[in-house]
Amino acid sequence: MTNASLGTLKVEIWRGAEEGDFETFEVPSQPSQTVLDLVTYVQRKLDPSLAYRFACRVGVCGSCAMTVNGTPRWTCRTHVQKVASSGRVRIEPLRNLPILKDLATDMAPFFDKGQEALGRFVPSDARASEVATIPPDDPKRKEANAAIECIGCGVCYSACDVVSWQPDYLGPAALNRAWTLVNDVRDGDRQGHLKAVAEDAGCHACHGHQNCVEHCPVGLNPTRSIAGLKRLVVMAALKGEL
Amino acid sequence: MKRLELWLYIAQRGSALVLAPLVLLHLGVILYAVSGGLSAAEILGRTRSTMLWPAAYGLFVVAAAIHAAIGLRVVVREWTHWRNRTLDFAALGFGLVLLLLGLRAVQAIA
Amino acid sequence: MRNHASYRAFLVHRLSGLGLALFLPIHLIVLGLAVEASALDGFLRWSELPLVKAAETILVVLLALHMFGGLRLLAIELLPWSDRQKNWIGWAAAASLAVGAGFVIRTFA
Amino acid sequence: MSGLERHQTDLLILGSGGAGLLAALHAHDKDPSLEITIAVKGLLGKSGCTRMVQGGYNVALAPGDSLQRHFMDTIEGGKWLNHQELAWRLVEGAVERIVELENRWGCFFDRNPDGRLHFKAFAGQTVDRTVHKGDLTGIEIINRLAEQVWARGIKRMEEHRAIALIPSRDGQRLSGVLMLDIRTGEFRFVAAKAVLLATGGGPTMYLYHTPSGDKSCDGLAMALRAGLKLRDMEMVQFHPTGLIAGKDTRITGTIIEEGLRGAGGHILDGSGERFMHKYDPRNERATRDIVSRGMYDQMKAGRTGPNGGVFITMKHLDPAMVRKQFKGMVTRCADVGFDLVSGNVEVVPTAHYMMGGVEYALDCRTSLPGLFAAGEDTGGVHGANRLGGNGVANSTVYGGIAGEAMAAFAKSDGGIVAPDEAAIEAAVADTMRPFSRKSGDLNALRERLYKLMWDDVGIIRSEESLKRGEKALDDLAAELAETGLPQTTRAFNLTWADWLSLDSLILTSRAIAAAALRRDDSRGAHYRSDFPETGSLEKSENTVVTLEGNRIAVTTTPVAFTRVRPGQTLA
Ligand SMILES: Cc1cc2nc3c(=O)[nH]c(=O)nc-3n(C[C@H](O)[C@H](O)[C@H](O)COP(=O)(O)OP(=O)(O)OC[C@H]3O[C@@H](n4cnc5c(N)ncnc54)[C@H](O)[C@@H]3O)c2cc1C
Ligand code: HEM
Ligand code: SF4
Ligand code: F3S
Ligand code: FES
Repeated sequence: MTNASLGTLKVEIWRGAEEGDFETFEVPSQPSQTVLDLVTYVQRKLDPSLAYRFACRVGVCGSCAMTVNGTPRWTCRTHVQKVASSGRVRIEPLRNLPILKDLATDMAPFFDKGQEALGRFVPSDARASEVATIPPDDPKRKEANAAIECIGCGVCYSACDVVSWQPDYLGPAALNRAWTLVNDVRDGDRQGHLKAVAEDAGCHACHGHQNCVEHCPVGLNPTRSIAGLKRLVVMAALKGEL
Repeated sequence: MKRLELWLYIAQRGSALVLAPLVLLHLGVILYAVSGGLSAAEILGRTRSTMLWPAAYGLFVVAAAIHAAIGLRVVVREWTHWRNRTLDFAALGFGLVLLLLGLRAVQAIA
Repeated sequence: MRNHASYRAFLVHRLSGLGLALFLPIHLIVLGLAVEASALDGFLRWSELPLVKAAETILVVLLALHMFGGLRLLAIELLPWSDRQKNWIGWAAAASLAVGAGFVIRTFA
Repeated sequence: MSGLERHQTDLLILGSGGAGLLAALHAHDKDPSLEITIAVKGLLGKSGCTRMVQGGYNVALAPGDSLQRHFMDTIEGGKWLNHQELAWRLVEGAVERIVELENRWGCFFDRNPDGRLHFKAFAGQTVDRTVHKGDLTGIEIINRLAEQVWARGIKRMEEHRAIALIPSRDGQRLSGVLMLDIRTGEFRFVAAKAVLLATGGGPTMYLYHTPSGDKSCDGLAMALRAGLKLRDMEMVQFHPTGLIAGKDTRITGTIIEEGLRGAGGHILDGSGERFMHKYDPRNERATRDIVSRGMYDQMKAGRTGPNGGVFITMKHLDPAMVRKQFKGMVTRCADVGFDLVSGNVEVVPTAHYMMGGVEYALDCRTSLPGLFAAGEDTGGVHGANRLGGNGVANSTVYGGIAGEAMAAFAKSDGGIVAPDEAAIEAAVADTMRPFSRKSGDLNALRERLYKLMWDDVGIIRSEESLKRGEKALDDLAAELAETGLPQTTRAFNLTWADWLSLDSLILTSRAIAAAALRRDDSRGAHYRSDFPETGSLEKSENTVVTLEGNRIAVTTTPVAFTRVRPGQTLA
């Protein structure tokens, strides 16, 4: 349903790579319109060469994050109404990641840091023929569960000033994942995860800004996870276990 | 040094824990001193009457030197482009200067 | 992006820390000079000047802000997570103000 | 072809859904010395539908469940069209795989209070057997698998689109795959000892559809062009409740959870009246296909909301219950401007899954030596209808099997063989074609495809509509071939990508229409208004589609009841 009476939006979009400029487009307003829809409209109807990324369009793949009026967001789940200020929307690629083209960034550094933080399960009993019995109200399980549903969108990584000030910093998402593993009773190398986040650009570099918490679209709390890691890492270091 | 950043972090948080009660104490002292309108001789008389005061201020100075040097180093690393070895030495230098100045002052009240 | 309490708390903490780090050496030099009681008296007299008093007040507030803010941070990092941590910012600010007010009342009254 | 970048790898895997990632991990396990490359249209682990799995994963592990029961549910759900050996391997493999996902890759599935796996109910099943992580099961599975792949030094070719399967010079086997590097717009030919087709099908040619935007039936189109047989292509599953909010929003088509109907949600026509009682005594709780057809019927009759759909509403239910039990759905709706708790949300049936696909063997070989297939690109496991929870089981079970088979194949039969250069050249020319044509309106073509598939080859079909559809598809194909693109950069050119997707979708749509015309009875997801009854189950046949020249050819083969015959049961 098109609704001409809703007027148009001025949409400023970053064009180019690291070097580039904003280009302004006029996009008709719709009652149901996400930021991703604005970008799609521009690519389909106004400038076919515009580059951006999305996949699921429902907030599970974490491909579509961009900076919208200065704030990193998942664009497929952000209604234009929520972000437009006096009919203007400014859309840029995520901060803290290399720009490939227009709105698409290279997310590899973000995932590389996940690995640096040993952000992967290390089996302790890979050949076991049964699934481990873990009561859901076990405190460790609860701790891990609270932090597990990360969609890897990079919004927190882009929102975190420490990442931009210390480019080596592992960042909120990688540390958050490490925290789930440290609390995973099935994991075979919990000490290994701690060691990984105790390296020079590890958990202790976080200053608790909480930009990550404020912006995580799925409501995770990386600050809490990082604080947990800091405690364990300090204890381990003082005990000489690292 | 292996895991230098982690140890600096630990030292900074550790020194902060030491500083907190001492700063409270110091705040109490200044409030008391300024409102009591004490003269220099009176203040010094009190501080010199027991070793507790110089000891407390000595600890304060040591902790503050560690804490502030590490703190400044982080700020400079994050807010400027200065982030190599020379910064480490500069921070160390800052800490030492702070320590020397502080010890001299403590000596004055001891 | 930075428009929220935790980030402002960080900024206050960092700027107060910087302020303290820059002021402390000066403070210590002055104190160190005061090996002689008379010099200290001079210092105390100098510190009676309103402008100096105001500056000192600011420093005391900075120290209080930095300390309470720092304690808040230490609590977040060392104690188990509490969802009330957001309120601590308010408490830290209030405590710092109280200290500042106390200082003002005592020095000027 | 000169000027073409050439690569070699031992195993090349197309797609990074459940099938692709497990294939890579199993192949690596089997032989860590192999060089494995995953090429994927989007980012690794961030594209495809496995990640979107909400409901969960069927596995016969619950107390009181058995392989036999899971198997029988699958066969009966599939209306006896399943390849029974494949279905059996699925239910068997699911048990292995779920344990492996937990213990080896670290997936974190929900537990009962006693600490054992939780199994939830899913439609069409006689036992609660669906393992899950909240209602975001797919994220958990794919995140865990992607981490492991990332850790293993498996090569990534992200944002690379597979364009064509290239045979060897003698045409006897597969040589490799022609890829388009989306970021640069350059072509690459990747030769491999074995290739896995795991691009995940995806019925995105319908006006309303659920799959992720990167899926466009490229795998099926490539398979057809490479001479492979596709079976049961008429079987396209529609999910009854997709959001509808106009054609200019990508929200349209995305799923509103099925559980809402289960929890007592009502479906209303445009004037606010319930209607499902006219179609089934279970009302809104009838099966997916029946609810979809009921809704479609109302829409045809014009009793619709402003966007042409009907409504789902929960407002007669306890708002606190709705908010709590459907938290994710409520916020998702709210984010995009709908009130699920106290409003009417406009919905339509939406194309969800393709039961049909490439014919393959139990070890995932296809008829083209060197080419393996797994996941939604394949046909056979599900028959005429897929049970909720069997989709991700299918991709992960067969992905793993394919990985091992490919590693073995690479060792025994595999070698890098020279490609048919003429085939590469032809594929490059086809792909570059739009740059040498006058730029045209791609959006109009896409909308025509969406509409014609929805109207004529959709939920309710007839000989008349299917013939109309076939004709329209042929016209569209011809028009697309003459529709060009503006002369802009080839790097990260999404509009070029749209053109290529349309090309794959039109070809696959032709296969669907042809198979649907051939099946003259109604069963499972396939409904013919001119043949509303289900034919003899005993005489069930599978349709088989191939591409001959530019013509779609359809044949049928009788279903082999290798384990159980209609009327019998194993459970
Ligand atoms: C919203 C939704 C919910 C679902 N819920 C469930 C559920 O609860 N339970 C269940 O069992 N099933 C569910 N399914 C079905 C299930 O997701 C799929 O059956 C299954 O995951 C398919 O896995 P796959 O590996 O074959 O393909 P996918 O996971 O779709 O992966 C395909 C991959 O191939 C890539 N690709 C595509 N084309 C190309 C190309 N040309 N070149 C290179 N790469 C390419 C894609 O980018 C992607 O990485 C759901 C599906 C959807 C859409
Ligand atoms: C009173 C007790 C004190 C406490 C509890 C305290 C606490 C802290 C903490 C926790 C930090 C780390 C902040 C971070 O990394 O984000 C910090 C930083 C810092 N502190 Fe203190 N501190 C105290 C006193 C002092 C004093 C007396 C000085 C000055 C001499 C000082 C100077 C600094 C500086 C410069 C920083 C760096 C700021 C930053 O990294 O943002 N602190 N303090
Ligand atoms: S923690 Fe949140 S913001 Fe960060 S990557 Fe994960 S989902 Fe995105
Ligand atoms: S924003 Fe960055 S500083 Fe820490 S609390 Fe979050 S990681
Ligand atoms: S497109 Fe997947 S999260 Fe937005």
